[in-house]
Amino acid sequence: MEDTLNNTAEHHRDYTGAKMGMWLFLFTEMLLFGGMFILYAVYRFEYPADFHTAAKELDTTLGAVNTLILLTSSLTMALSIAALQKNRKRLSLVFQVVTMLLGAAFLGNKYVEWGAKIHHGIYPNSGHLLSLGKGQILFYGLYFIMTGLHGLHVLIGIGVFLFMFYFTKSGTVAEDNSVKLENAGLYWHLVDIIWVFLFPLFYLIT
Amino acid sequence: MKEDRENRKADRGFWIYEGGKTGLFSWIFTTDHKRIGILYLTSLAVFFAAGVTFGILMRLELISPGKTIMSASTYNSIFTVHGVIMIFLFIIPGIPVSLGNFLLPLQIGARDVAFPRINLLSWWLYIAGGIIALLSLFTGTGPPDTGWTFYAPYSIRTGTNVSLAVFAAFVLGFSSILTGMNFITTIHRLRAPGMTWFRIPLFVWTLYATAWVQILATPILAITLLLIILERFFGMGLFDPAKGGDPVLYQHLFWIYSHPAVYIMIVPAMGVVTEIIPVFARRTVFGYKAIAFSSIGIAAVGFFVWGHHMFTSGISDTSKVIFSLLTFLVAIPSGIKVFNWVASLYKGSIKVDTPLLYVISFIFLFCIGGLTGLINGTLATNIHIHGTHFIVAHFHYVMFGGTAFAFFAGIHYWFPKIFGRMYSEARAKLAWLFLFIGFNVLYFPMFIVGWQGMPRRYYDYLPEFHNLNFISTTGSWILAVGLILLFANLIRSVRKGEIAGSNPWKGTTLEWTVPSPPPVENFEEIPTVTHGPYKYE
Amino acid sequence: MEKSNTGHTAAGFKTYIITWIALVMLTALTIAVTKFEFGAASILVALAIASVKSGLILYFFMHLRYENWFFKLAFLLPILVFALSIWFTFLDVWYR
Amino acid sequence: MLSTNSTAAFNNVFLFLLVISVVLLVSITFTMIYFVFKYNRKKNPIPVNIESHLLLEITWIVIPTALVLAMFYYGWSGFTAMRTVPPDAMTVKATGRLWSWQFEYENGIKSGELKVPRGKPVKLLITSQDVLHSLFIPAFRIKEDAVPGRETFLWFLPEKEGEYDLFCSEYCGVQHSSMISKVIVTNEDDFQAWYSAEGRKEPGAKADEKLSGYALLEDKGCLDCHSVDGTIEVGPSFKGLFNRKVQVTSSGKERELVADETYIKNSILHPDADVVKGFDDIMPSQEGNVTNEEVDVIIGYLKELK
Ligand code: HEA
Ligand code: HEA
Ligand code: HEC
Ligand code: CUA
Ligand SMILES: [Cu+2]
Repeated sequence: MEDTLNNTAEHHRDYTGAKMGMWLFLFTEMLLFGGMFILYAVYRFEYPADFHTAAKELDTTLGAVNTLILLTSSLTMALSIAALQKNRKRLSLVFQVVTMLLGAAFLGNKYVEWGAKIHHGIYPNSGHLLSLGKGQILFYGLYFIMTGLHGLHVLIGIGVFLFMFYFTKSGTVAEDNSVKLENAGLYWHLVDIIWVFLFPLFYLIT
Repeated sequence: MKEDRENRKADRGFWIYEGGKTGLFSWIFTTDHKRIGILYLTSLAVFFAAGVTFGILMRLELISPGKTIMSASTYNSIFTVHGVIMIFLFIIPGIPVSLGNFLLPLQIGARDVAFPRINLLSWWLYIAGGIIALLSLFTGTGPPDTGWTFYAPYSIRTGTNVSLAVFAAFVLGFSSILTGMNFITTIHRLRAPGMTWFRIPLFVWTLYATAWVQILATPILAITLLLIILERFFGMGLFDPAKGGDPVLYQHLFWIYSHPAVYIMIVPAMGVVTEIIPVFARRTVFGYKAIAFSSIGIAAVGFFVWGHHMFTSGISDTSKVIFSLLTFLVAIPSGIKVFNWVASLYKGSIKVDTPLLYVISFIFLFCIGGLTGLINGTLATNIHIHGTHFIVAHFHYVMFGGTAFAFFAGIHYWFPKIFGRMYSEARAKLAWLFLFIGFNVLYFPMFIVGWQGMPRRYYDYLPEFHNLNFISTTGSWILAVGLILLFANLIRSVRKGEIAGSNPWKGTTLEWTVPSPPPVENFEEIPTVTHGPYKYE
Repeated sequence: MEKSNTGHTAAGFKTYIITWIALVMLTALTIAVTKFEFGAASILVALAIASVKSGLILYFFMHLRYENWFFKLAFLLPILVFALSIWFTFLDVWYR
Repeated sequence: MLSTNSTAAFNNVFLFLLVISVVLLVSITFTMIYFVFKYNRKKNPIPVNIESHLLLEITWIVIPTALVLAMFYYGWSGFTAMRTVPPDAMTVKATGRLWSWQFEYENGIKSGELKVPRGKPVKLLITSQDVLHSLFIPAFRIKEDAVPGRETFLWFLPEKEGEYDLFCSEYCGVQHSSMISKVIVTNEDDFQAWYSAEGRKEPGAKADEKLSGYALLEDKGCLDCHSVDGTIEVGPSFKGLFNRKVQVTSSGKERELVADETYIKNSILHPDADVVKGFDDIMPSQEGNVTNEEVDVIIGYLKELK
């Protein structure tokens, strides 16, 4: 039997509850991308050859660098929580800043990558793309939507960290009250996990 | 009674407490679950009124073949907007956000939900979604005309204002997700001491099952609708056959959400029914555990039957067979509930007040809707009746005859708790009579006319379908009378009804232990629970 | 796990760094593996590696290992729903 | 006699389900109402609390399970028959388009109505040129969607002569409810007479008796959306179109054009290139539906239509 919170306690300090809410929200995020993965799976099944050709066009190096960036940012995120819980506020703040910077670097990289594609005339509904064959249209359609949606999540994550930075500084988030930061961390890690799947599916599988 | 009258000036509970804000702001910025429940209740009523008005207009158009009162494109927009409002703004949020919000903390012995501010946010998103939906009617290129299903590629090609309507549904989806998240956490974390899983009222069980469906199914709809918008703006091609996309895949994604959604609609309604029966039969409910688990069962199996909406859409025959088989499995937990309800009347001491009257008609109408659902789910018969008015009849029986009737039952049942006053019993029964008769006159002929082959979403029809359509339209007027009576009675009783006292029905769940209307933080002292919810000795 | 109730899940820096090293190595592995042609199996290999990676993230970075049964069990639900949805969709796609 | 084999298959299954449903519904309702009266508070003031009864619970799990499995099985076997096409079936291609049906026979004849001989199985290969439609013949109890880019099928064995309605049952836009046609079942001889007469006409037809412009417009389904008398329907009217100034949107930019021959030809073959102001871009491309030669005939006709 799980322990329910006794109501007479101050219930705004219900950490387990707060985390539970966050996890439930993450479930919806997983399924949000899940819907896209269903599409990806079906179209890949229907047009294996086109997916093969199209995937070759993506820059594996850029993708790999971005994977490293995001994994590292996940590390710094986790470290910032650990630091806070060890009551090393300054260190925690440093890690938070690094996390944000890595997130920004990820987005910068994406910008370069998308820019290159668009420069080559590959963007939704472009004349060049339409001439490429149906599977490739779908591949790039999925590519833009999925990486775009993922990028949006990274951007939101950075926004959330700005708040966390402020909260940590002002002491709202502190050693004995770190659940906000932990929840922000959970979100960031999930965004990372999604990328862990996007990376092989778009860049590696040839 | 006399004593009650003396108490007229008694505490008006959460109605007068303003929480540091005044007037309107004390409502629209409240975090009190009861006030939020009331906010939802009123907004639902507004959208419901809009939806039924569109319904009656459609019936008027269909009273005879050919053009009667509107053009074909107006008709197409009207059934779309009717469907969108009814589904996304009325019946999916429906019972959980209004009665659920109000009662969940009360029934489990908590002071509020786990995340009161998110609860408010969820209402704001709901209102935003509603406003966007209404905007889609009056701006841009005119109201959407795709049907509530937004099937591609038509929804991508049509020039009407589909994007905005779809966006509205997207926003409403988030509202729904937040509510689900909130409820699950509340039920896990905030149960009163001693309130074990098998001591929570069965309404809470249904809210729990529903919340999981909301969390796990809604995101799929969100992404699908987002794709429609992107498709319209950027021509991504994911559902456009000319670019390799597969319109059937759109249908898969749509129904992966929208079938489970029908259980978001009905399961809480079943919970309301389960609360009411023992109270009016003055006996414990029959088969508590079976009813509790059947809610979970319906929710779980309901995830994997979506293909039954697509039997004629060109999916593989193999998957049709499997989806059909799974569809039938839902009948078993539904049956468990029905049989347990009937058994809960056995050897009771029954008084047929309005709530029970609605409950009994719920069981009757839901059985018709459910059993015809099985006819839909049968492969050989679905092929013929798919896309006809038979389906229209089926879903009005389950949604209106089922969910909405249970909603009415619940509103009557908890009315004294929410408002502290009693409605007029005689008028309520009269309204019920009109509703029940009107309902059947309106929708039953649709089964026949659908069986004869009249397709749905038809602005015009062949003369051979005239008689039944005429009868059906007549029914809509009787129904309208019933609805107006119902709402008039309730609205009047909010101010003029007799003071009800804290427990007029002799209910045994926790909400009846607090004053009516309940005070701000519900319980002066959190109760300790020592037994199951329906204990009559 | 009384600790999780107070928000203190005191994992050391070391655990995290080791996890990170494992993740980087797995990334290298998945890139290296694409050089070999596994044919149809290559997608499975890639997904398997990705699953291991996300497992690590979940278990260590996201503290799933400290959480109570609810979190561990509930986490399976979205995965189950997703897996079955894709499976049922493919019952159509495969046999079309 | 029923009109087709599938009618019989449907009716049997339907009847089976109906009987089960009615029996269940009546017994549930009756029991419920009986309890309400029998255990009314006036007569029965003291209730008896019965928490549960295992045997009863098991009964109403097992019996319904058996029933629904029977229903499923019966429906499945009926369905299998509906999906197993006899090898000697005559194939007809059915194409849905906004908002009419076109049936194409093996010898190349095209028709807006589905003419079939009695007693011979027919297989319909169904597709769509634009959005989803659904081919529905109520009397035969069959229906299948027309999906652009895909081919779906139906089959039936007509057993009774007569005319039957054919509907579109998947919502497809403004004129969805008038996308109606007919199935005409005749005896073998009449059918053969029509089939070979039309068939014979076909090869020579191109050379001598061409369809006139108006007949072409009708045949190709243009008149589903355009009128020749100036009334504006879904698309602009053809009346006075030639040499009229038209406001169009071409890839996002508005401009004014004169409806000359090139413009009209382009409008027919690539309608999305210049979309007339005030109308939706819903006209399907007619490439493949009309030949260049036919376009010329149409334009010739439009020139005259003042
Ligand atoms: C509240 C909403 C609600 C509910 C609860 C249901 C419940 C069910 N529905 Fe319905 N349905 C809709 C809302 C709902 N539906 C809507 C909105 C549509 C149309 C969407 C659109 O296209 O616009 C639809 C369409 C729809 C279709 C698609 C039709 C088509 O377009 O071709 C099918 C097909 O299988 C179906 C089946 C079922 C079944 C099997 C149930 C089952 O859950 C019913 C179970 C209940 C019972 C069976 C009765 C009680 C049980 C007993 C008395 C036990 C004994 C029974 C036996 C032994 C048989 N529904
Ligand atoms: C909860 C869901 C719900 C409810 C309650 C209703 C209620 C009604 N619906 Fe519903 N209907 C749907 C959900 C619902 N509908 C859906 C999802 C569709 C599918 C859409 C699509 O195809 O995309 C549909 C489609 C649909 C059609 C098919 C259209 C077609 O395919 O061509 C028809 C046709 O008759 C119809 C009629 C009605 C009528 C007459 C009512 C009546 O109940 C209305 C009765 C009217 C009144 C009683 C009005 C008078 C009263 C007042 C104005 C006072 C109210 C005051 C207050 C509330 C304060 N509806
Ligand atoms: C589904 C409805 C539909 C069908 C079928 C259809 N059209 Fe159109 N047509 C339209 C609409 C809508 C427009 C205006 C928007 C546009 O230009 O695309 C249009 C525009 C045109 C124009 C340009 C008219 C002008 O005023 O500039 C011509 C010419 C035309 N159609 C010819 C035809 C011919 C010939 C056929 C049949 C072979 C046909 N159409 C079939 C809907 C249709
Ligand atoms: Cu074609 Cu409806
Ligand atoms: Cu369904």
